Amino acid sequence: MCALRSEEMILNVGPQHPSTHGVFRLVVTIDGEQIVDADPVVGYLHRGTEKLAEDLQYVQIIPYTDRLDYVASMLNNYALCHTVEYALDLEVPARAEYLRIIVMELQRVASHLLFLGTYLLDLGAMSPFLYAFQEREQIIMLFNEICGARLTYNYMRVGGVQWDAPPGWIEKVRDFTAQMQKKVPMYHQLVTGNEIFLNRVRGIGVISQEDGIAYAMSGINLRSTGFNWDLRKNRPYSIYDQFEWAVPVGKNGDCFDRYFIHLQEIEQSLNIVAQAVERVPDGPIIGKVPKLVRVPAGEYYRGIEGARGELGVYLVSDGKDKPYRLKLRRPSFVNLQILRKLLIGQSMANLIAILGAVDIVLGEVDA
Amino acid sequence: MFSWQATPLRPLTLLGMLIGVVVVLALVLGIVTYLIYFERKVIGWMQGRIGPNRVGPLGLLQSVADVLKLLIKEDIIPANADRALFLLAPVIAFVPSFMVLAVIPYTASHIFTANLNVGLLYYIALSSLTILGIVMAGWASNNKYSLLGGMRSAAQMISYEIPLGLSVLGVVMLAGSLNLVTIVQHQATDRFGWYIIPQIIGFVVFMIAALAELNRTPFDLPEAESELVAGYFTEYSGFRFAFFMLSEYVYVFAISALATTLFLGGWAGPFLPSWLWFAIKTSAIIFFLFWVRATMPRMRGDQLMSFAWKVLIPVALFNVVLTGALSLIG
Amino acid sequence: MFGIFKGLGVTFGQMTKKKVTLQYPDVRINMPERYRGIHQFIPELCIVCNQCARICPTDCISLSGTRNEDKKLRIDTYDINFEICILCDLCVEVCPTEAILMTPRFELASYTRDELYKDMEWLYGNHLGEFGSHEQAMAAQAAREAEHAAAAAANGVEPGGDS
Amino acid sequence: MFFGMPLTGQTVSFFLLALLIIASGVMLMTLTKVMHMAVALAGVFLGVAGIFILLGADFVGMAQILVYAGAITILMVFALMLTQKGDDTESPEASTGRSLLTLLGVVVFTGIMLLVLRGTTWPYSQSAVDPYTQPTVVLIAQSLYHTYTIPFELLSLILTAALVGSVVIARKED
Repeated sequence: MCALRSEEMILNVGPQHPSTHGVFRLVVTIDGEQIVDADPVVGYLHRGTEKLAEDLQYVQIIPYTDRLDYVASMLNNYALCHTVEYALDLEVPARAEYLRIIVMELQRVASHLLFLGTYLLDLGAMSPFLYAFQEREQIIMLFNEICGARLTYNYMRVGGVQWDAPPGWIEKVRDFTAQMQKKVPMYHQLVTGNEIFLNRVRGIGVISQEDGIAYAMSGINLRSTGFNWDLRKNRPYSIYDQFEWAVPVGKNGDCFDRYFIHLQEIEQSLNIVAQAVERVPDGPIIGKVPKLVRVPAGEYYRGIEGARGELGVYLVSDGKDKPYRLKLRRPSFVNLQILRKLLIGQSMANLIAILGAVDIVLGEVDA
Repeated sequence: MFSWQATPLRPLTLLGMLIGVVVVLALVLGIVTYLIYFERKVIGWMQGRIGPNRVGPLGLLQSVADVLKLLIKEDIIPANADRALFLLAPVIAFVPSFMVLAVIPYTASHIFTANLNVGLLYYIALSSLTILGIVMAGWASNNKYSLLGGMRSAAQMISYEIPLGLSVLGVVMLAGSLNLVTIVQHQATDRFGWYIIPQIIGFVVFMIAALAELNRTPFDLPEAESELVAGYFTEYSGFRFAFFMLSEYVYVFAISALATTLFLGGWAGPFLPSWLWFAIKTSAIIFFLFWVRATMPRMRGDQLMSFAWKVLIPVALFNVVLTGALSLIG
Repeated sequence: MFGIFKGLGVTFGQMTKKKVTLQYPDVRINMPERYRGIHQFIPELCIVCNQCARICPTDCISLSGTRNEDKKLRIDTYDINFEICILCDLCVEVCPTEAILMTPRFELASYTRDELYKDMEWLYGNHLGEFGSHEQAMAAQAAREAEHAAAAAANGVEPGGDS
Repeated sequence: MFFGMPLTGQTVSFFLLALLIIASGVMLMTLTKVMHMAVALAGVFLGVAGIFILLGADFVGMAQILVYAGAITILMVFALMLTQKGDDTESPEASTGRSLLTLLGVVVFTGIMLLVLRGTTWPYSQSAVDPYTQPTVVLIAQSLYHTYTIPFELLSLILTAALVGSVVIARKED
């Protein structure tokens, strides 16, 4: 095809496009079906969370964090609460920690299931999407029971959690975990072995380890390159060090590795949940927290392993009940930066495969 | 035999022809309506859903309602579209899809079937005309996604016409005729029985190429929703969109009917009436098409092309050679 | 090649499985007790302390009250603007008298924005439901809770959420 | 009766097809957008295929549809889509001299054609006209694979060589 140079065409993928999962715009210049240039345009979902936070008490910021990565709200909740707890040097009761671990890992499973479904949908397979949503629905109903919301949980509080598990909830989680662990092989049968799928994702969108680090990537995108970096292991927070689990790591950094690590992480997260539900202690669910939280003046940063990478909260306080400045390190936004490099030279069909595998959530990109 | 060429054209004969056409058209519309319903039900069941169930008993009138909705919708023609071609394209796409039905022998007594000596060639030739309609639609819409979809479909359908044509060659060699009626009759007397047995390679190639010709998953690149929004019919609405849908589903029916005729013995079968046998076999193939759609992701354009040229065509050629050797020995 | 057939097997096996579709307007999700839906407001309990309005992250609650002859504050107006309410539950959390609560009702769609502006009367009506007065509603709720508790004791599982 | 001919399906079809061919041909010459011309060309091809079928050469007719109306037109359209976009109309320059010359050319051409057609004695045998005695496919196959086997194979060899050659030329720039 090199001999045939046809005219270049500028194509606006998004902001309204079935595969941008939200309002993300990608201005691609294509030559035939080949991408010559790609220019991501973000900000269509910008709500000014960071600025709004400067005018809100800490407890009021929590519902706003729900809306960052809206498919993994529990993890966002935790990132903020954890930073404030770290700033206050606060002790969190054991039961609260266990409940947090359970909901966070279930949330990770739900988030990865959503990735799985939508990614396959982008690649043209309809059924995995609906299967994944059936499982995700069960997790959401569990969350609905514990905190009364299906998507924007507002569950965690500084020093603990808002609600204790309702009677029988822990057992339900145990049942679900066992059932879900049996379900994972179904996805391998349906998707992982499918030759058409493999041809679509193998060797596509390869991120080298150097690039991954240079672009400050994190989460599955970085781990797919073979770099073993999981904040739950490398900078332990909460009580992750008390469980036995492994960090799945890829080899080639291609889309297939990213897909495969998602599935493996689902297994690992279920593993953690299965261990956690067996030893949830009794006790209070919230520590001794002053009614109005005032963070001592200073700068604080804590990063946790979000569903999409390092979810960091950088907090500057001047001692008042509201943050002076709140900076959120949103992993989707950071991971997105490599997109242009990955896309140039690829075809339109690969654009979807690559964009899907980088796994961005627009609420988090635009914040 | 009735020869339309030699018989003087009387008003009555003309009327008879017209009535026949209208009857077949109505029949086809009914089949397409329930084909869509069947597809939605089957895919629903495979995905833990129940499919359409609101309009009419068991949702049986859902497709009727959908078609009615499309018919009464406003006919939107984009301001910068190429008006003439935009209007013409759905017609070019639909007419051949309806015309190919003329040669398919539905029953033992072929009322609606043209006993054409080149029936198989007629099918393949006419179905290639639809591509022109699709490409025209993609170009005339003046939409970049449509253009890409049109180009993809042109490349894809032309590529897959070759393995499709080659895959049926084995059947033609065994039957010694391009006439579909003769092919069905030959299968009744052939020593291997239905041609799916001696022509299993040809059947597999035929099914794959047929899926590609139909633009259905895993070969639905021209209308890839997640990439090209809706491909060549992005800009179409109302009854022009309905025309594309109609032609797509008529082809689903037609290609399944052709596969039945070529490989599954057509209307032949014990006990049951011949039309029922034909319906059962065709439905089985249609079900397979839907099943594949519920399972597979989409292929990528370049893989699609290399698959057609590097795998399917050699395999189909090998099948031709094999069949030739077989019939020499036999 | 086998991967494709395995996948076909999976989808075929699903055909006989139980369907999960919920016929929504006819069959409704049984929302759990804690579900955070549209508010209900009980004027009898309100002491006009303003805490809910102050904690609200989106400032969607506005209220006003007057002092009675017996020096007690009495609520006059209480409005929630559901255009901006994010149903975060913080107002319920801070309310000292449980005058503002959340119901399992979640259908908020409307044809005009005005309809999303719910006043005290509407929110009280949301609390009363089919009952004539606050006492009756509370009695019915107590009965319902007792029933739930009995059911929970009977099968050891909290009823409500279906998964 | 229609101009001295019996009004059969054949006659009606012939006139309809002739109309299609002439109309498409005229459109092909007069339309200004290349894409429209391509569609008109497809019309011409289809009409010619129809004439072939009327003449009893159903195989050739189908091959005409398959190869010309199906494949070649689409390849042309494809090439046009890849290379052109936007407005590609050329405004025809209307000059009286040119129109007159055209008219003269048409008249002369028609005259010559009429003369030739009238002057030729067409071979006419009753048996060959009835197309249904033996399928044309069989006739073609017999002449290709029996009578003219060696020329046919030589031709295919040349075509293969041409195909390989074109691939080599096209790939040179890699």
